[in-house]
Amino acid sequence: MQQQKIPKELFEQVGGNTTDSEKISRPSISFWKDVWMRFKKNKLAMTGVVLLVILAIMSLVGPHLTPYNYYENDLMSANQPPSGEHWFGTDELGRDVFTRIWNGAQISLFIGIAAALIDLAIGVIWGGLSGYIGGRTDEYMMRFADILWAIPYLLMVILLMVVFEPGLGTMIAAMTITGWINMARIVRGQVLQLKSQEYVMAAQTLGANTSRIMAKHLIPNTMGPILITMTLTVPNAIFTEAFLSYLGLGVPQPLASWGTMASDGVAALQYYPWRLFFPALFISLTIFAFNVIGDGLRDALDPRLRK
Amino acid sequence: ACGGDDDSGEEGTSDNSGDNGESTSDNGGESSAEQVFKANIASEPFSLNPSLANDATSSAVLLQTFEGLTRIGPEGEPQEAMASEIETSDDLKKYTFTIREDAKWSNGDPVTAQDFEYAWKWALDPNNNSQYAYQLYYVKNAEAANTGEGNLEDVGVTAVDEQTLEVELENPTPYFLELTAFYTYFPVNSKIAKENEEWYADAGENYVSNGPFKMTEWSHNDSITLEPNEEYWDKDAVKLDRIEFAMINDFNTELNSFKQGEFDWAGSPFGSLPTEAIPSLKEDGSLNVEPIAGTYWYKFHTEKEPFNNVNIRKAFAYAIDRQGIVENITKAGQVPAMAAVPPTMFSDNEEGYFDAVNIEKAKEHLQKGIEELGYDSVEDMPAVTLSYNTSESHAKIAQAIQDMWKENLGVEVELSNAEWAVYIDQLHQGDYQIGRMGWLGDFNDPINFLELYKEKGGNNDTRWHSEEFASLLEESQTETDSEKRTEMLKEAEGILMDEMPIAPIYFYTNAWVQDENLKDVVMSGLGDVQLKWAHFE
Amino acid sequence: MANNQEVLVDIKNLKQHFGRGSHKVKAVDGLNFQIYRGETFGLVGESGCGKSTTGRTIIRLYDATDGEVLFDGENVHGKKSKADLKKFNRKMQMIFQDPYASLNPRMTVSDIIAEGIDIHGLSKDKKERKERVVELLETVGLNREHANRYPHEFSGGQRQRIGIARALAVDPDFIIADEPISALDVSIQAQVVNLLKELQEEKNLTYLFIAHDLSMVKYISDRIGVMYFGKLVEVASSDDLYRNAFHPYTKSLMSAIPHPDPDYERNRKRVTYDLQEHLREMDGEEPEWREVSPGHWVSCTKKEFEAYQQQLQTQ
Amino acid sequence: MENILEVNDLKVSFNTFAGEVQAVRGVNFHVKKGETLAIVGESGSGKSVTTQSIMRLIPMPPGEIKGGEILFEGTDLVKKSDKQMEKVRGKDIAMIFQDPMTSLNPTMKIGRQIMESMIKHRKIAKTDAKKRAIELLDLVGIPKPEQRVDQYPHEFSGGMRQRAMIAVALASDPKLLIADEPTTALDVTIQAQILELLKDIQKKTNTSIIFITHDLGVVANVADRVAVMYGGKIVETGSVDEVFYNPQHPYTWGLLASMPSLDAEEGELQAIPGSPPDLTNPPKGDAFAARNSYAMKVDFEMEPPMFKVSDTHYAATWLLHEDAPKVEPPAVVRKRIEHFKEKAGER
Amino acid sequence: MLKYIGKRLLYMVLTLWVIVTVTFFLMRAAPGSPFSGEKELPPAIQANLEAYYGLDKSLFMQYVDYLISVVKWDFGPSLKYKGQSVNDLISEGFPVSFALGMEAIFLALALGVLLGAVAALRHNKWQDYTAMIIAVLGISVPSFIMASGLQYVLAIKWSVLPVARWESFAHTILPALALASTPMAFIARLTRSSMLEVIGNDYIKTAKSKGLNSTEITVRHTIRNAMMPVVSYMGPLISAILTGSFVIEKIFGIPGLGMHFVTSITNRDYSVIMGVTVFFSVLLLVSILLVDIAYSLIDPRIKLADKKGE
Ligand SMILES: Nc1ncnc2c1ncn2[C@@H]1O[C@H](COP(=O)(O)OP(=O)(O)OP(=O)(O)O)[C@@H](O)[C@H]1O
Ligand SMILES: Nc1ncnc2c1ncn2[C@@H]1O[C@H](COP(=O)(O)OP(=O)(O)OP(=O)(O)O)[C@@H](O)[C@H]1O
Ligand SMILES: [Mg+2]
Ligand SMILES: [Mg+2]
Repeated sequence: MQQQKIPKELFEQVGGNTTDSEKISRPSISFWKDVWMRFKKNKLAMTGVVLLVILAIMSLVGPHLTPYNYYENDLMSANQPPSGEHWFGTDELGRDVFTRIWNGAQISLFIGIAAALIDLAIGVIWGGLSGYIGGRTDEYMMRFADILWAIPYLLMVILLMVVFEPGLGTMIAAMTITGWINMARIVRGQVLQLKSQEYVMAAQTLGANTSRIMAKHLIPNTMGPILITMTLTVPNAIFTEAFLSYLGLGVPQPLASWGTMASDGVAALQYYPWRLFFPALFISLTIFAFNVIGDGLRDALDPRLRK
Repeated sequence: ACGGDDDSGEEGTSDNSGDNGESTSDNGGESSAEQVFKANIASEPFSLNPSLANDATSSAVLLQTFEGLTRIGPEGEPQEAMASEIETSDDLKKYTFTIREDAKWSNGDPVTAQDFEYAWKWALDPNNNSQYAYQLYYVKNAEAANTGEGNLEDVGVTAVDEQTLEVELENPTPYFLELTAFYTYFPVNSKIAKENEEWYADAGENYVSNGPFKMTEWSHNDSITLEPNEEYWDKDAVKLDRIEFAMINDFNTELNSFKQGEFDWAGSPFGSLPTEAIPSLKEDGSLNVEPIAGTYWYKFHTEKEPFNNVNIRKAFAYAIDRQGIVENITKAGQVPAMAAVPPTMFSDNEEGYFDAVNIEKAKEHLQKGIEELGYDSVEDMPAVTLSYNTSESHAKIAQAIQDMWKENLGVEVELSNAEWAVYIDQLHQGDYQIGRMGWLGDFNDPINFLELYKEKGGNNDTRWHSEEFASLLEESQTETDSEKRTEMLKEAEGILMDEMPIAPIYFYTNAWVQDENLKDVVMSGLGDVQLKWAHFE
Repeated sequence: MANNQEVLVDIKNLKQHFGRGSHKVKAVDGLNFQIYRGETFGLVGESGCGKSTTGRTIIRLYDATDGEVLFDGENVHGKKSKADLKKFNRKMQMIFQDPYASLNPRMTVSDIIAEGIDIHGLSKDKKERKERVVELLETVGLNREHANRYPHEFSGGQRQRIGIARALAVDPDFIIADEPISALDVSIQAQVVNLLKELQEEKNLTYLFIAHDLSMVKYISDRIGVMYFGKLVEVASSDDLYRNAFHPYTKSLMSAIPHPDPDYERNRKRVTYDLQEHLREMDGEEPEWREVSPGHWVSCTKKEFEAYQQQLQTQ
Repeated sequence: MENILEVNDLKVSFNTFAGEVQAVRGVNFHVKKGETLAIVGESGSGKSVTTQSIMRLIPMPPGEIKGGEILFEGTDLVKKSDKQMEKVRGKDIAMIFQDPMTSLNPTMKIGRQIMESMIKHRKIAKTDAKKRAIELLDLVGIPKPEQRVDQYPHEFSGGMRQRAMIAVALASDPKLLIADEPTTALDVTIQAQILELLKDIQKKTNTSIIFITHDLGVVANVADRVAVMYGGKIVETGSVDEVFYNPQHPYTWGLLASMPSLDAEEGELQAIPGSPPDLTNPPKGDAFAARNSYAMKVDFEMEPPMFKVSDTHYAATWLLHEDAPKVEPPAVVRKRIEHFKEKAGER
Repeated sequence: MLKYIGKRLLYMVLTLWVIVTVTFFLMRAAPGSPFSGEKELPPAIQANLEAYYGLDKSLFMQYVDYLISVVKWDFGPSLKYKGQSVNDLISEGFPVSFALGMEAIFLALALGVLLGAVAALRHNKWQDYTAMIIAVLGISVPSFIMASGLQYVLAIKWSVLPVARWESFAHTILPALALASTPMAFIARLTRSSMLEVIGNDYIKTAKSKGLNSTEITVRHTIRNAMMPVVSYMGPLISAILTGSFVIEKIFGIPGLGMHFVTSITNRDYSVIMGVTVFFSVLLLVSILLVDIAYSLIDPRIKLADKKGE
């Protein structure tokens, strides 16, 4: 045994000291603050946020960066490829695609986000309640969703168009009719699995009511699929807008939106590819941003997955 | 027929045309050996019973499989077909047709006068729900019989014997012989049809026809195959070994398939060409364009402010740059329309009644109209909405015109589009201000275009009415002198263009690309195609 | 401790069966016992004999197949309004056997512990809530630094303590503790048990204490029930049970208690219980619930009953 | 006897937002062929982390083996690739996890979970594997095993899951079995049965066992040697007799003192005062110092080395330093030990 | 289980009835008629047509007739396609859509799960990012653009596959790919996300401790537990894909059922609308029932008939 030289006086008995645990502890962080901290560290996710912010800013600034506007025709310079004059080329009426992209961004980003949020709210609550309460309630709620899903959508849209004035509100209503159903189904499936977990039972024995169990236990543990589904909702909304506009229910021509620009552009794919490329690119970029943000959030929301 | 229920379908002349010459010659080589004609008819025909058919797709098939008393020949004139002789009474109200002796159905049965009588009366029988029965109204008592007011027995068509068919008309109808080439006038094998009510539902034993081709296969929603009819009286003239019609309702796909050699024809009238493709097709010289009897126009609701004022209507009509539209938007060689009746019928209508665009005049009229209506300025005018049925090409034209009105007149116009059935309903209800519509001639006579605006209400959604116009048309019905009659109609058209309940935009064309080796395809002024003589070199 | 013999929980012919047909498991099959206010009732028995199920049925996590549970005279399984349920949930609490599964992986420890406080509005403000959480953490031998961590960052024993703290947070009257200390080291076991006892004295708490560590059960319980295959076989005060175990299963349990004495362990003799043999001995007679001595009940046949009394006398 | 496992200066940390949790701070021990090493210690002291590190099963990230070596039959497991580890896991070393509910796949039948490693490592046919699974379930005392093999974990009681977990680990006949609190949820009769089973297997196949438990009775029963852990370190190690009859570290004393006794009615249980050290910020010196009533100044300054008590018995406490004042274990502990001796005399 | 299925079938009938009722009245409330064109038919003809198809009866009587025809599973003749019955349209179109749909579903599931699993196992590595890019493309490019793009590149530019039509297996590849791309991408994302969730569970550690390699762990332990959201999504997806997609059928000239869902409405072809709606609904309800049954097969803890948290 190696014997170090240790001053004798150190061997004076002093006894334990159990009261010094009164150290200042870190301020308590709530789950969400914690999530944010973790999210911030995710470079890719932050790239997504920055990208979205840039897109949002450009949707306001972009249209003013050119001498053109979104509606004015110039039939003589229709279908021009991208050039110094028209950065993203022109469309079949000679309108500047760059300008229209950013005007379209206003509508498409708004629609995408608004529809996603509405679907999220309805879908999560509906699916969550249905799965959690179960039994007959579940049956009624899910069959209701089935009914909406089965009634021909086009028919509903046609009637909506007849009954309401076309416009943003009607359009969002039209999207919402069936938009939330996917979300509800997926959330319900997750909740069915989660509700038999012991921590849910534990909360029940503490007297937690349904809304608390949903908010604190079920939804946070379903966040992964919820976020993924939301990122699907966004492009869906963007293209549903195009479909509705095409049917006369959406934004009136000549207002631009990415969805309509892309849909129009498909026909020109072989001849004037830029008319499809740019709207498709920005839709993809947006979805990319949502996806990385979703992934980042997902990771941030899972405390077990720390880097 | 009316123009425009589907996206860019039958009236799709609005868009399209063109081809890639290189690949055409490629596949041409192969096909010429084969004598197989392949084309796309876009969609399932509504019915291949000529008495029930009511659409262009059905027509494209029926024209190959059936034959009427006459047939529109390569020169565009009706020539004898099932009828070997045609006698006309002096008052032009009675026709006697002699059915050719060697006329046979594809199953070998002789084609008889009774088959015609049967078919026409069957179509007119209200119980049979033929939506195109009105095409037969020129025959005496036909309308009454069809609407249930008269009797089928009284209809002026009689099979005197197997070979002789007598037809009496309501009015002298100078274009009647053309009509007999139209599918509603085709015969039906009465023996078969009586035995089997649904004889026309599928290809097979029961489906017999009397034209150059017979249908050997009908795969619903997918394809139709025709083969030469061995029993056809003029079978030596038929060169093709087979016709294959596909049903692809996407015109990019159609053109792509053509480029890959899978079709020998792409574009009108069977299918349609995608507008975006036309410039390149034009450039490589493969695009064919043929004017047809059809007009694309905007209707004004003449009872609603501000279009109850003729000057406002004129202002809007004159401010449209038609040249710009046909050159840059529709692109398929369409002709700017400054008249209602297509030049295929009134050849001087290429010039029309006003300028293709005249901003000065438009502004003048606008000013005048505003004053007449008592507005202070343009801004004071009620909001104007331009309606059209959902379709990309309509949308483009509407946007362009919206921009022109804004530029040229300073009027802000809103656009509103609706699905076809809804749109048609709105128009009929008068729930519109300016509405898009088009008209494709059913037969080669100006009356077909003009009579649309004869009566207030009904088909005339503009709610416009002119006694003078109506009586001119009325008189023309009984006029036997064709020159005088033409003059009357011309005069009527003049009234229409002066009052301007409609603003014509352009005249339709057929635009297509085809295998270079394909020859002798006959296209009529109406735009129909007959493949009887077609062959590959 | 159980001097005032007021019944708090009365369990009558409680049955809980799982599955159907051939897969039917009679997890609890006709339980009858009372728990008095202020006492600790220990429940021991073979693993899988239905202890947890009993606890969970009492607290209404399962709907009983048959029988009833009276809590303070009220039927737990009867229909209840939301408010009643909430009140009831505050009075009765459960510590779960499986510590990890019963903790939400997405909640911080402080949120888990404070959940009951939040639900029942037991703290005025954030500061008080936090103080209470820290207090609870320290009571169960964790430190305040742990408050912001997540369940997966803890060791098994630490997780179990989080569960205990959560149950204590709402100041219940009655706690069902399902093996609350099995994963703790002895020192912390002692700490927790001391705490439970202290609380009991202070607040007149009642416990249903399910455990395997018989020395601890004996230490903490006033009375002990021994379960075997869904049924109670013996109930007695804890001292009584340790001194005079009658039922052969209880005896085998007693003989199997390990001692922290290596030498003793090396020489230990274990009595095993063989159900089949016991059944043979019973000779087809259905055992009945009989009071061998005051407060000491055994499920036995008449013959056995007499033998047990004999045995008592000879002591 | 040769060492099957040798752990040298193992250091394991977890990186959390709160900082680095030094869960294991330099652990040394060895296990010989055919022997049972019991690890006891404070809850949270790093027992599970140490043993899971041996199998390289701590989640990385956030976990990290910061240093040290784990020599299994002479080769260092720390340096092995994941692929190589797969060959060791289940075949040479098997593990019974502490939390039986979450450690069993909820959607897989118990039987299949037991069969898996047999099929994988011993290439047994499915039907035979199933027979063996039923046999194992029977061995661990689960009634009606033929029926139970086809049930899912949630249909098992806590103790039954734990036994299923044991069956899973035994299925592959490992050379080293790591049992992390394998009997906590078992009643004493079954526990005794399991312990006998383990000893039996050990006798037959010369398996080595690392046995983590809090139940000192169980330690006394199964262990050949004992290691006592505190605050991420081993503070005392020796043969069971040495540790039970001649404990040296104050923490060991505390442990022995905390136990309730069946024989005597006592007042309050003796708990060790204070709370365990925060491993994000381990104290300087002896981690136990703050709770040690015999603590000396040096305990707060310097980490004690392992002092040798006998060839097999070591303890890390400055009390064993020659300069330290001689202290006696607390009265309770002495009394207990005497009591043991008395009883031994009786036998 | 049987009892549960029985109960569900009862609910299905009820649901179907509601769908039929709502669709019927919505359809009749929509402006336009099957016989409308620019040139209005003479009123007598219109009346005749309506009488022929029973459209002159009171709406309620038509509805009753309709219910009877649904029960008899005979939807009558198409109002637009003369001489063809709705049953014919369905029995001709469905096999085609079914074949294409199965191919697409297989592609979507197989590729989606594979991609998702790889991404999860290589979380935050290049494989993960690649899968993410593919998924973003798949999700943000809808099937009609995908179809045109694939057609352009593979059929026109490279001429490796036929442009359109429904003839041989080669003809099915492009439409199936286009149809599968979005579901595939979504399934990949869902799989990845829930696999990550599952990988964090202790029992994966147990599986590792048995010496299983990562493929074995994924296949036996992870995937099954991660399939819940995918299965939830499959229910409506299956019914939608098997009954055909309008745009894909249009672009590739496929004689499937999908076109009828759109054209019947634009044509106001009442009997076809009702026929395809009923057909779709039955398929939907059945696939949703299958999904619910699949839930309890995947996770034995799920008992559907139960109430709150048992
Ligand atoms: N994933 C993790 N992240 C952060 N800290 C962790 C993690 N896992 C374990 N720890 C910490 O490591 C320390 C040792 O844990 P370990 O599980 O080894 O304890 P133990 O000795 O097994 O205790 P018990 O007897 O309670 O099971 C604990 O303080 C725990 O908080
Ligand atoms: N959800 C369930 N489905 C089916 N059987 C179950 C279920 N829960 C418990 N069981 C069965 O009920 C019996 C009693 O289980 P319980 O959990 O009450 O036992 P326990 O006494 O708590 O055992 P342990 O001490 O091992 O925890 C066991 O046979 C178990 O298999
Ligand atoms: Mg239990
Ligand atoms: Mg542990």
